[in-house]
Amino acid sequence: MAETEKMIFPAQLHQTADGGIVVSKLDDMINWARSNSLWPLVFGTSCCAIEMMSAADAKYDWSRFGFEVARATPRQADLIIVAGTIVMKMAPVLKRLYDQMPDPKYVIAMGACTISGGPFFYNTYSVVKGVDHVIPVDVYIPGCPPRPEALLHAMITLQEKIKHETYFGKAKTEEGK
Amino acid sequence: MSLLGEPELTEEGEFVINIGPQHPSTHGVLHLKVWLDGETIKKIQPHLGYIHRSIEKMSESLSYRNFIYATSRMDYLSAHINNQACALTVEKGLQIEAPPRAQAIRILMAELTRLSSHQLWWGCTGLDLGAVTPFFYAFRERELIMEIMEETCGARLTQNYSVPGGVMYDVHPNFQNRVKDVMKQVKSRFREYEEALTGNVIFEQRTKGVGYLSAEDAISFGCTGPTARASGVSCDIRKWFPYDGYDKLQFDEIIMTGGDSYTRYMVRMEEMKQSVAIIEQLIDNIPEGDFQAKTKMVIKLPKGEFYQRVETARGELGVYIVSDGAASPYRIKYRSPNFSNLSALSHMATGAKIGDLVAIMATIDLVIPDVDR
Amino acid sequence: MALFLTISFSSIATGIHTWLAGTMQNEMLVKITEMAIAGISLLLFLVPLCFFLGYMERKVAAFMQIRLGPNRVGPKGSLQIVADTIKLLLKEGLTPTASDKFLFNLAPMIVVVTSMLVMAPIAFAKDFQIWDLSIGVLYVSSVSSIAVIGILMAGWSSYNKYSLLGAMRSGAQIVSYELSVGLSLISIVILTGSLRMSDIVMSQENGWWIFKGHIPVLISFVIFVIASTAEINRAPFDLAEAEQELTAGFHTEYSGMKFAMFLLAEYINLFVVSAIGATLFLGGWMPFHIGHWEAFNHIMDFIPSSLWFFGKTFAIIFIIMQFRWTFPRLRVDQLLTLEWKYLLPISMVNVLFVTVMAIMGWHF
Amino acid sequence: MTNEEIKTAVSALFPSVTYDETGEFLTLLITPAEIRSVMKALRYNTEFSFDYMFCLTCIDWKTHFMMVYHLLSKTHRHNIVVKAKIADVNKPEIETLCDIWQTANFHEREVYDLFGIRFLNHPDLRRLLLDEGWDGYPLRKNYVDENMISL
Repeated sequence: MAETEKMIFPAQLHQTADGGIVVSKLDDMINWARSNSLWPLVFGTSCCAIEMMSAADAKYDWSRFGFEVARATPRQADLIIVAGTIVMKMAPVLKRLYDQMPDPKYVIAMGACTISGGPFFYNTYSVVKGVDHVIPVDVYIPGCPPRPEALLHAMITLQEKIKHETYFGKAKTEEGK
Repeated sequence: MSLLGEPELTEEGEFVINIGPQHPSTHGVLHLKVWLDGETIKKIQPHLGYIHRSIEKMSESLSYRNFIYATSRMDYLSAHINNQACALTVEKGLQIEAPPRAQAIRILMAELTRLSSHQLWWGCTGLDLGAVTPFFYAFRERELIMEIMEETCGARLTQNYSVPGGVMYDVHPNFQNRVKDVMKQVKSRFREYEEALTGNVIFEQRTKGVGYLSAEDAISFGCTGPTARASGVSCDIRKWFPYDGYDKLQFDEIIMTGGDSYTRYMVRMEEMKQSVAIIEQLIDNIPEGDFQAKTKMVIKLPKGEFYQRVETARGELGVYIVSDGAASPYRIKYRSPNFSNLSALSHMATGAKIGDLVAIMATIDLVIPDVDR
Repeated sequence: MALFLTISFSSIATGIHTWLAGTMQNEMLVKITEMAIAGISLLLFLVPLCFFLGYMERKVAAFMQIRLGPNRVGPKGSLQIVADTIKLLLKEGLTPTASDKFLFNLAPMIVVVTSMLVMAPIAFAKDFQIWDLSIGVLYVSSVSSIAVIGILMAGWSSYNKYSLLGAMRSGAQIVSYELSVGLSLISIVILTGSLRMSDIVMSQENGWWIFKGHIPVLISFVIFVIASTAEINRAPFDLAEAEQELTAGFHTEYSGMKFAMFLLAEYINLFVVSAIGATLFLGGWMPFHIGHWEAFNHIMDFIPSSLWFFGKTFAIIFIIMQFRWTFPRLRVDQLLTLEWKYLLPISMVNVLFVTVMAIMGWHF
Repeated sequence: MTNEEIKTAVSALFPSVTYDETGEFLTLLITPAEIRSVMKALRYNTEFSFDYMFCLTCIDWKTHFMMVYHLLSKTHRHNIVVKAKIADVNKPEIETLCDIWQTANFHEREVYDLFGIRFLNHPDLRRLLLDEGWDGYPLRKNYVDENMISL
C-alpha cells in the first residue's frame, strides 16, 4: 500500500502522443474515497470521549485527515468510535445505533473498557466486558484513556484496512491476493 | 438520535421526544424524556444509568489503596480532586495527615484540574449554544495544563496521583517553572474568552433569565458548586470545611445571586481566575520535605464511619466509607455533585424551550459518569 | 486562462447558435439543444463550485479555529471533498420503514432543483447569463421560497420527531425572513426601476448601489445579508438542523446520496444568495467604477468581468461563513423576534426612505 | 449549636432517640416509624433548620438495613447524621422524605434501585440506574450475579 499512500489520487497517468489517459481501478477509487472520508458519530460515554474531543482540537487536529465532520445522527456517520465503558443498559442502545448506520460502517473500540471492561472487569455487575460482545469491532485502541495520538493512529490503521477491501466480493487478504 | 425512533403513543396530543442516550448536548449518555407543547417543555424525566459502572460495589472488594483509581473515572474532569477526596478519607480513618509538601502539591494539582475542567466546560458551553469556535480556544490552554499533568503523573486525564498519606511521586523538577509559564499564558487568554462569548448579544439572550434556580430550591435539591453559588448559596467546601491547608490561602468564594444560566456562566469564569490566584500563591511556596507520609503496606481502617467532603469543579463530593476493620471498605458511597445538580434540571427547565434546555444543561456542567457512578 | 476570461461570452453564444442553426435547420430543435447545453454546463459548473465551497468552508473553519484543516487528501487537502462526495454517493441510502417513501425520496430533489433554478437569471459575467428574464428579481424571490416545501416534506415524511421539529422551525423561519429579503431586494428595484438582472447591473455602471445609495441601501444590504443567512438555514440561524438540539433536524433520517443532495443544496443556496447580493448591491460583474473618472474606470475594465463577479460573490460567502463559526445559535422565539420586531419594521421604513430618495433623485 | 445543645433539644422533643458520638458527626439513632416527625422537626424548627441534606444512603448489615441521612444547616453551620434501622430484611420499608428535601427524591430512588428499600409515599419510585427488569438489588451483600467475575 506504500505506493497508493504516496499517490494523491488512486490513478495512473498513461502518456500518449497528445497528452495522457488517467486509468484507475474502481476498487481503488472507492476505497480511496471511503478511507479518506470517515465521518465519526458523536458518541462518547465517558473519559475516552474527552480524549476524543482532544483529538479534534487544534493541537491534534484530526481535521487534517478529514475526520472532523462529526455527525450527530447515525444515518450520516461512517464510523462509530466507542469511547468509554458500555454497560448493560447502554448495550441495546449501542446495537441500535450501529444498526441505524448505513453500510459501509466501521467501529473503533477506544480504551480498555471497550476492549474487555478494563478497570471495571472484576466485581462489577453492570459492565459489558468488551464492546465486541455487542457490535463487531474493526480497530482496538488500548489505554485508559488512550492518548489522542493513539486515536489518530487507530483511524489511520482503519484507513489501511479499508484500502484492502473490494467493492464486490471478499477483502484482499494476504492469502487471497 | 432517539432511543426510540417511532413516535410514542401517550395521551392524546402529547408530543414526547427522547433526548439521548446518544445526543450531542447531553455530554455523555444521559437520557431525557421530554414532554413538549410545540417547542415549550412541559415536563422532563431524566433516565440515568447508561454509564452505571457499579464503582461502589467494585470498591467493596478493593483494598484501600486500590479503590482510588476507580474514582478517577467517575468525574474524569476533576479526577485528581476525586482521588484527593478518597485519600483524605482514608487518612481521616488512619488519623494521619499528609506532609505539608504533599498537601501543597495536591492543592496545586487540584486547582490545575479545576482550571482545565472549567476551560473544557467553557468550550463545550459555546459548542452547545452553536458557537463552535470557543471549543478550540479553550482546548488550546487546556492542552498546556494536560502537559503539566502528564509530566507530573504520567497520565493526561485519569491521574491517580493522590495516595493515602500524600502523593505518589514528587513533582517533576521542571514543575514550578512550567506552571508559572502556563499561568502567564492562561491569564492573558481570559480576555480572549470574554471577547469570544461573554459579551456576545446572542449568547446573553440565550442565557440571561434562562433556567432560574432560587436559593431555597438550590439548597433543597442539594445543588452545590457553581450551580448553587450562582443562586447565592454559599457552599464552597474549601471555605466551609477546609482541607489540605486551603484555610491558609487567600481566595474568594464567588457568590452571585442571578440564579440563571448567565450567572452560572459568570461564576465559573470568575472561579477560573481564583484558581489561577491560588496556584500563583502556592507555586513559589511549596514546602520542602516528604511527599508521602509513612503508611503500612496493607491499610486497614478501624471500625467506624468516615466522611470527607471536597470541592470538585462541579461541587461537593462526599466520600462516605463504612469500615468493619477489614482491608477493604464494607460500604462506600460517593455523594456526587452532579447527581444532585441533575435532579434540579427538570425543575429548572420546565416551561423553557428546547434551546434553553441545552443552555441549562451546559451551564450545570454535567458529567454523566459522575451521576451514574 | 487570461485569454479565456477576456473572450466575450456573447460571441461564444452567438457562435454556438449560428453553428446549431446551420446544422439542424429546425428552430425548435436548436432551442432544445441550446437549453440542454445550458443545463449541462450549469451542472458542470455546480459540481466544482460545490467542491470548492465545501473545501473553503472547512478551511475557513480551520482558519477561524486556529487549526490547519484538511491537508492530507490531495494537495493541501483539496481532494477532501471529492473523497467525501464519492463516499456519500456510494453509501447505503436508508429509507425508514415507517416513512412516507415517496415524499421522503422526493424532498431532497425538490430542495436541490429549486436551488438550481434560482441560478437561471444570475449574470456570471458580461453577457453571460442563462436566461435574462424581465422579472429576474421577482423570479428569484419566488422560486427560492419553494425550497421550504422540500424541507417541510423531508421533515414530515421522515417519521422522526426531531425531523418534524426541525422542519416546523424551518418553515416558520423561511416564511418570515422571506419578507425582509424581499423588501431589501425591492429597495434596489425601486432605485433601478427594473426587475431585469441585466438592467440592474447596467444601472451600476457609474458606481455600485451600495456606494451610490447612501445609508438606506447600506441598511438594506445588511438586512439582506442577515435575512438571507437565515433563509438558507445557516448558523447562527441553523435552527432547522441545530445539531446540539435536534441532532440533525430535518435531515436526521437521510443518509448517503439523499443527504449529499441536501449538502449540495446548502452550498448552491449559499452561492446563489451571495451572487444575488453581489449583483444587486455590489454591481455583479460590473467593475469598480467611480462616476466620471474615465481613466480609472478604464483601468478597472481590464480586470475580467467574471473575476469581478466571483470576487464579490466569494467576499459575501466568506462573510456568511464567518458568521457560522463566530456566533452562537439563536433560540426559536428570538429568531422570530429578530425578524418581526426588528428587521421587518426597519426594512419597511427603509423602503420608504429609498423610495423618497429615488423620487427626489438624491442618489448619485 | 454544639452537639450537646442539639442532643438536649432533640431529647426534649423525642425522648426515645439515642445517640452515638464515636464518629465525626453526632449521630441520632431512630426507628423508621418516627422518621418523618423527627426529620420534620430537624428541618423546620428554627433552632435546628437542617435545610441541606448532603447525603442519603443505606448500609446492608446483613441482619438489618441502616438508612443514613447526613444533614447540614446552612444557617447554623452544624452537621448531624440520622440513622434509621430497618429490621425487616425481607420487606424493608421506610417513609419517604421527598417533600422535606427535594434532593431525597433521586437519592431514595437510587437506594431503592441498589438496595431494594421501598420508600412509602414516594411520588415516582422506579429503578433509577438499572433496567426496569433487573433481577435483585446489587449493593446488598447477598446479591449473586453469575456473570460477575471475582478477583
